[in-house]
Amino acid sequence: MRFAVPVFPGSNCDVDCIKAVKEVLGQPVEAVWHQESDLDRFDAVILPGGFSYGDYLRTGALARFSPVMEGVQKAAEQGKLILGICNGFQVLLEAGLLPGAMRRNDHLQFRCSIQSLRVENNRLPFTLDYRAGEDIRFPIAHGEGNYYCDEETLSRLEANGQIVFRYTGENPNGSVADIAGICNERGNVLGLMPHPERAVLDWMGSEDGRRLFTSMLRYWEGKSDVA
Amino acid sequence: MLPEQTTTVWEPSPEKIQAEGLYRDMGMTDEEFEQVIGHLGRLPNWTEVGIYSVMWSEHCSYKNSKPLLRRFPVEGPHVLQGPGEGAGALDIGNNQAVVFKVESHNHPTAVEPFQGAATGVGGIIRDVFSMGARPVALLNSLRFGTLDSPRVRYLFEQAVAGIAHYGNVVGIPTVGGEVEFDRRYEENPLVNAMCVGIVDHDKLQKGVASGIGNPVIYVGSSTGRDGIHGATFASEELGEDSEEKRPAVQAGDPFMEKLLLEACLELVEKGILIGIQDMGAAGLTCSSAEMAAKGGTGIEMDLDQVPQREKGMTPYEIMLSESQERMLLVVEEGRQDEVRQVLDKWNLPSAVVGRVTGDGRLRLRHGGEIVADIPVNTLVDDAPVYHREQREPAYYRENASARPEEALADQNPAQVLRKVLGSLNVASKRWVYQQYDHMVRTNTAVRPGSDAAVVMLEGTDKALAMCTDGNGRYVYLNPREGGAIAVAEAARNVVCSGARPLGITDCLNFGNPEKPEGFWQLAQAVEGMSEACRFLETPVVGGNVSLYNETRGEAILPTPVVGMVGLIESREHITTQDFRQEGDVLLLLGETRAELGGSVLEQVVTGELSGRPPRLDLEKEKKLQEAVLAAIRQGKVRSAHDLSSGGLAVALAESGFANGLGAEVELDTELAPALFLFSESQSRVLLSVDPQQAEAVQELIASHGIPCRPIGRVAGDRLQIQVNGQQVIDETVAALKAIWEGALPCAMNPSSTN
Amino acid sequence: MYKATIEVRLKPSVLDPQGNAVKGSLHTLGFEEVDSVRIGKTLEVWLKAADEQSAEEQVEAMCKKLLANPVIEQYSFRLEEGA
Amino acid sequence: MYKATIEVRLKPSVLDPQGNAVKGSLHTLGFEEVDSVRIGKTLEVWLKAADEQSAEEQVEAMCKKLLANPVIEQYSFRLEEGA
Ligand SMILES: Nc1ncnc2c1ncn2[C@@H]1O[C@H](COP(=O)(O)OP(=O)(O)O)[C@@H](O)[C@H]1O
Ligand SMILES: [Mg+2]
Repeated sequence: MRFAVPVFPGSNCDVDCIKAVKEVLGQPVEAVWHQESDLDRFDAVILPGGFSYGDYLRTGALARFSPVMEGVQKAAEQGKLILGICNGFQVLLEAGLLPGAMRRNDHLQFRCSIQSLRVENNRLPFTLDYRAGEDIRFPIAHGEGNYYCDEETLSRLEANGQIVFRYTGENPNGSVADIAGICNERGNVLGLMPHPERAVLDWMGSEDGRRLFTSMLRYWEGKSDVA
Repeated sequence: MLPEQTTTVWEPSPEKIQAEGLYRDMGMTDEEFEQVIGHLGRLPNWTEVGIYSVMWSEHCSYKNSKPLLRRFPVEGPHVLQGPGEGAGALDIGNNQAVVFKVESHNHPTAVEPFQGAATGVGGIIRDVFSMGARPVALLNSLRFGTLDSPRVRYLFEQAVAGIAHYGNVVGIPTVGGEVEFDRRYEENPLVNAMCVGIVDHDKLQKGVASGIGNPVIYVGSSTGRDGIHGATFASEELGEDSEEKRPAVQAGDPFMEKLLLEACLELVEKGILIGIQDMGAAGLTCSSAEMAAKGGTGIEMDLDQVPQREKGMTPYEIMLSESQERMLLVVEEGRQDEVRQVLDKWNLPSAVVGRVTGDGRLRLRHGGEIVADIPVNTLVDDAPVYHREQREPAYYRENASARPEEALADQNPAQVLRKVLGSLNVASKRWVYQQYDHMVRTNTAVRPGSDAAVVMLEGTDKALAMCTDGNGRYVYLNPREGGAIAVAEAARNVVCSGARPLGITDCLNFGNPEKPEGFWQLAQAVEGMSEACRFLETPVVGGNVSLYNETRGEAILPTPVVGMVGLIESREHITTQDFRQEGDVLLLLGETRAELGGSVLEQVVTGELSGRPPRLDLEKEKKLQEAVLAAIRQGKVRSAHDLSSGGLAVALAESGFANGLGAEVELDTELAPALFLFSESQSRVLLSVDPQQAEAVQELIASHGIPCRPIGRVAGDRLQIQVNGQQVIDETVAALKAIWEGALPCAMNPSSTN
Repeated sequence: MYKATIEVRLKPSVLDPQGNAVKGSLHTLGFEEVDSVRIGKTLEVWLKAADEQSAEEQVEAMCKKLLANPVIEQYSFRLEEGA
Repeated sequence: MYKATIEVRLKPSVLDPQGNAVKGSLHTLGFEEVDSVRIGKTLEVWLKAADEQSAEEQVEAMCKKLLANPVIEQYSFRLEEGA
């Protein structure tokens, strides 16, 4: 399974995502410069965290116009797996690949901590290896993770099982319905504020992130077997 | 479109500058002005006076502190680069070096806390990557007034937000630091930022201009009028007119910094650079002059080529601007295009602004005319040096007879423990560090909250431990002892996390050196630090001096800050302060005496600062550190915590917080319970060890000649302490933790009810 | 040359945490008569255009494409000539 | 009730990295005629006041004390009654 990690000016978790794929899956993974628009050679895309274009204007707003986003759009349409982490999630929202928008954390501070989450939907390519309703711990690190969508969108998300992760305990940013991560209707595009790639080794404080990556691989292997 | 000129330019003639003494406004003395005339053999013009005044400011020339800094040990088997470059470098094996430095941004923070603190972080990051190193961690050391003042809350909140913002955007984890509050920092807060980087030996860069005819390339943000005379500003007392100097504050762009960082490291990787230096204090002036001086060359620049943000900037303004996120590069003639390609890829503005020359002069052109022509060595090597007068202050003599220990002996331990844990100098700093991304780059093995932070060295089994430490109260009471303690405590913190201390960087935050009492404090502190560094074999490989930290004649507490780096040989050795297992045996290493001068207990109970600080026996300190490290390396230690602020009682409580574990402790002592529990005697460490190993560890420690006694065990969810058979403390860990965790958020949000 | 002053605001239905925080601070400072605060962005964009209509079309397009996020924001602008 | 619309801008001499970045993106999107972009804040503050003059004094004081940072920002405002 070949992974692409697009690098925007200001991305800073690109290397972490690459390390995690190598560490957990041992699969080929490549950094792709934002000027490149052809992602056909990849099976999955991970949009990394960071501050693309300084997060100026709005988080993710300037990055979405990078050529590489054409490739991401196409890959999403082809049903390939797209994972947006933190800033990557924000880019997916701005690009319209996921519904809703991001606001500043309600307490107005940047927040870095290890947070408890519940896996709300374990039938997705990204969550196969979790149990339904399982409590897990992922680190967060963001100033704008206060997810917003209108009522109508929210009920649609709920009804379709598109809310993938929710904060349990304290909501660290004020997001609507304690949302930490959502997917598209088809289930092949996931965006989340917490950082699974920061929770893959014993000394990191949690290893719960590993299974997000192993799920992706298992899903892909299953699909390729059929094909 | 460039914004219209915002100030009218009025440049007095050389004769007028001399006749009216206008150089004094730039912080230059009459004698210094005479020296400039001597060096030039004529009267300097306005631009030249500006250049001399910033180059000869304390910030750039260390004219007051140089004779003292020579006392620091700067050599050792691991030293690859001592003081003198952007940052120091120490060998850590595998052909790798650790590069690190601390720097102050005190005055800018007092004036504009968010940008002031943020640009402090930006500057220190550039210092590290200008050495060719990839920055892997940030730390800081902060001092503010007490939080009952809304102004101080504003300053503190904004400074922390600024530090957080800059590091978070660039994507370097902020893994540690320290914060203290004292009313003596009310008008003059301290913001010291430290950056740690990693580089392969052969990639280590220098800020040097060599090769006559080679191009000098400017890269990064365009030059604006911000921060003009920042270096001079940093070298003056903050007075009533600091408000007027406000334009001297720069705004930072961490996004630009990230691009600059990646582009410069790409150039380093390609091996194209001959010299690289960041434009920090005194901007283009300092970087060009220093690079030429180090290369034994000259530099000629055409200021019209310098990318500018505002219209109509004068040579004076261009040379003295402290606009952020700018670097100066020297490359081999003919390789400009290669450089250009990399810089363009990162979308960075750049321009060839000059050439290296062979005549040893800094020559500047503007509008086709020569506007400055100065022998480089007179700017760098011939800066004045002052041997200031020292005088032992009266307070120091008077304190000799003060005995805070007597007044504090009969305090109730349970009551004061609550007070101490809820006092802001001991309370959890989570409110601060949860605003810092401390995990980006996924190498942070020990996050903020333990004695030292630990960052993994990718691709090896090793790790780096690092911390910052300072104690203005001890240093005030006895600068020599206090200076030594700052080094010893930093080393102890690093040892407790499983590392061998390698070396330090330091920032000397003091008052006005022209006052003999102030200079005495500085000299004594440097003496104490030097002695400790020599003893502990931790050379000083870089640092920074920030003097004139005074407002209306009142100085801050003298505050040398030590940034220490240590090497952990195997990740198996990584140790934290947290209790891990019920039943583990608690061992107290070192001797406890009645020593409470400058302690937290004194501060909390009496609010005074009196007596003498704890004594430090460097011989014992070294043995203690060797003993602890040996025990850790043998895999026999579950947790290690050095005893510092608040002594044993605080160490016991803190060690239990992370995992909600209590302890049952029994102590026999001749001291009053409060004295024993809150004494801040040095060279002490608390270990928890597997009961099976307890005896072996005791023997090992004793073989190093260090007293070691079992004082109880990790147990339950209460902290229970008996002294001489009497229960003096019995509290749930949860209740103590609530006090400790709640104090800072509550102080920052005084109107909230929760 | 035209100067467009573009105001981008949160839609009234979207909560404004920053505005609320500022309101709280104003109350603490003694400005108790403050009833509510909303915070938006002002962008000043200088651009060349053949005439006012073409300037207007361009600015409208910029807002739609980039400057405002229609999920949570609304915008309005005014144009001036010269400067 | 009065509504004050307060515009807070960076002083012209202060670097506006955000404005520069937005300008860059506008160029990439084909709006090459954009010459410069500066980004500021707009605060809408609703407050009770006896009369216009008192409202004006209050808003002026708020700006001075909290809403604008005089070191790097400048402000201006207009008042409307009603709403
Ligand atoms: N300004 C800060 N930034 C980051 N971490 C901090 C800061 N202040 C304190 N910390 C963290 O909180 C913990 C306790 O700090 P401190 O009480 O100063 O420790 P010690 O007494 O061992 O030097 C340390 O892990 C430290 O890194
Ligand atoms: Mg400690």
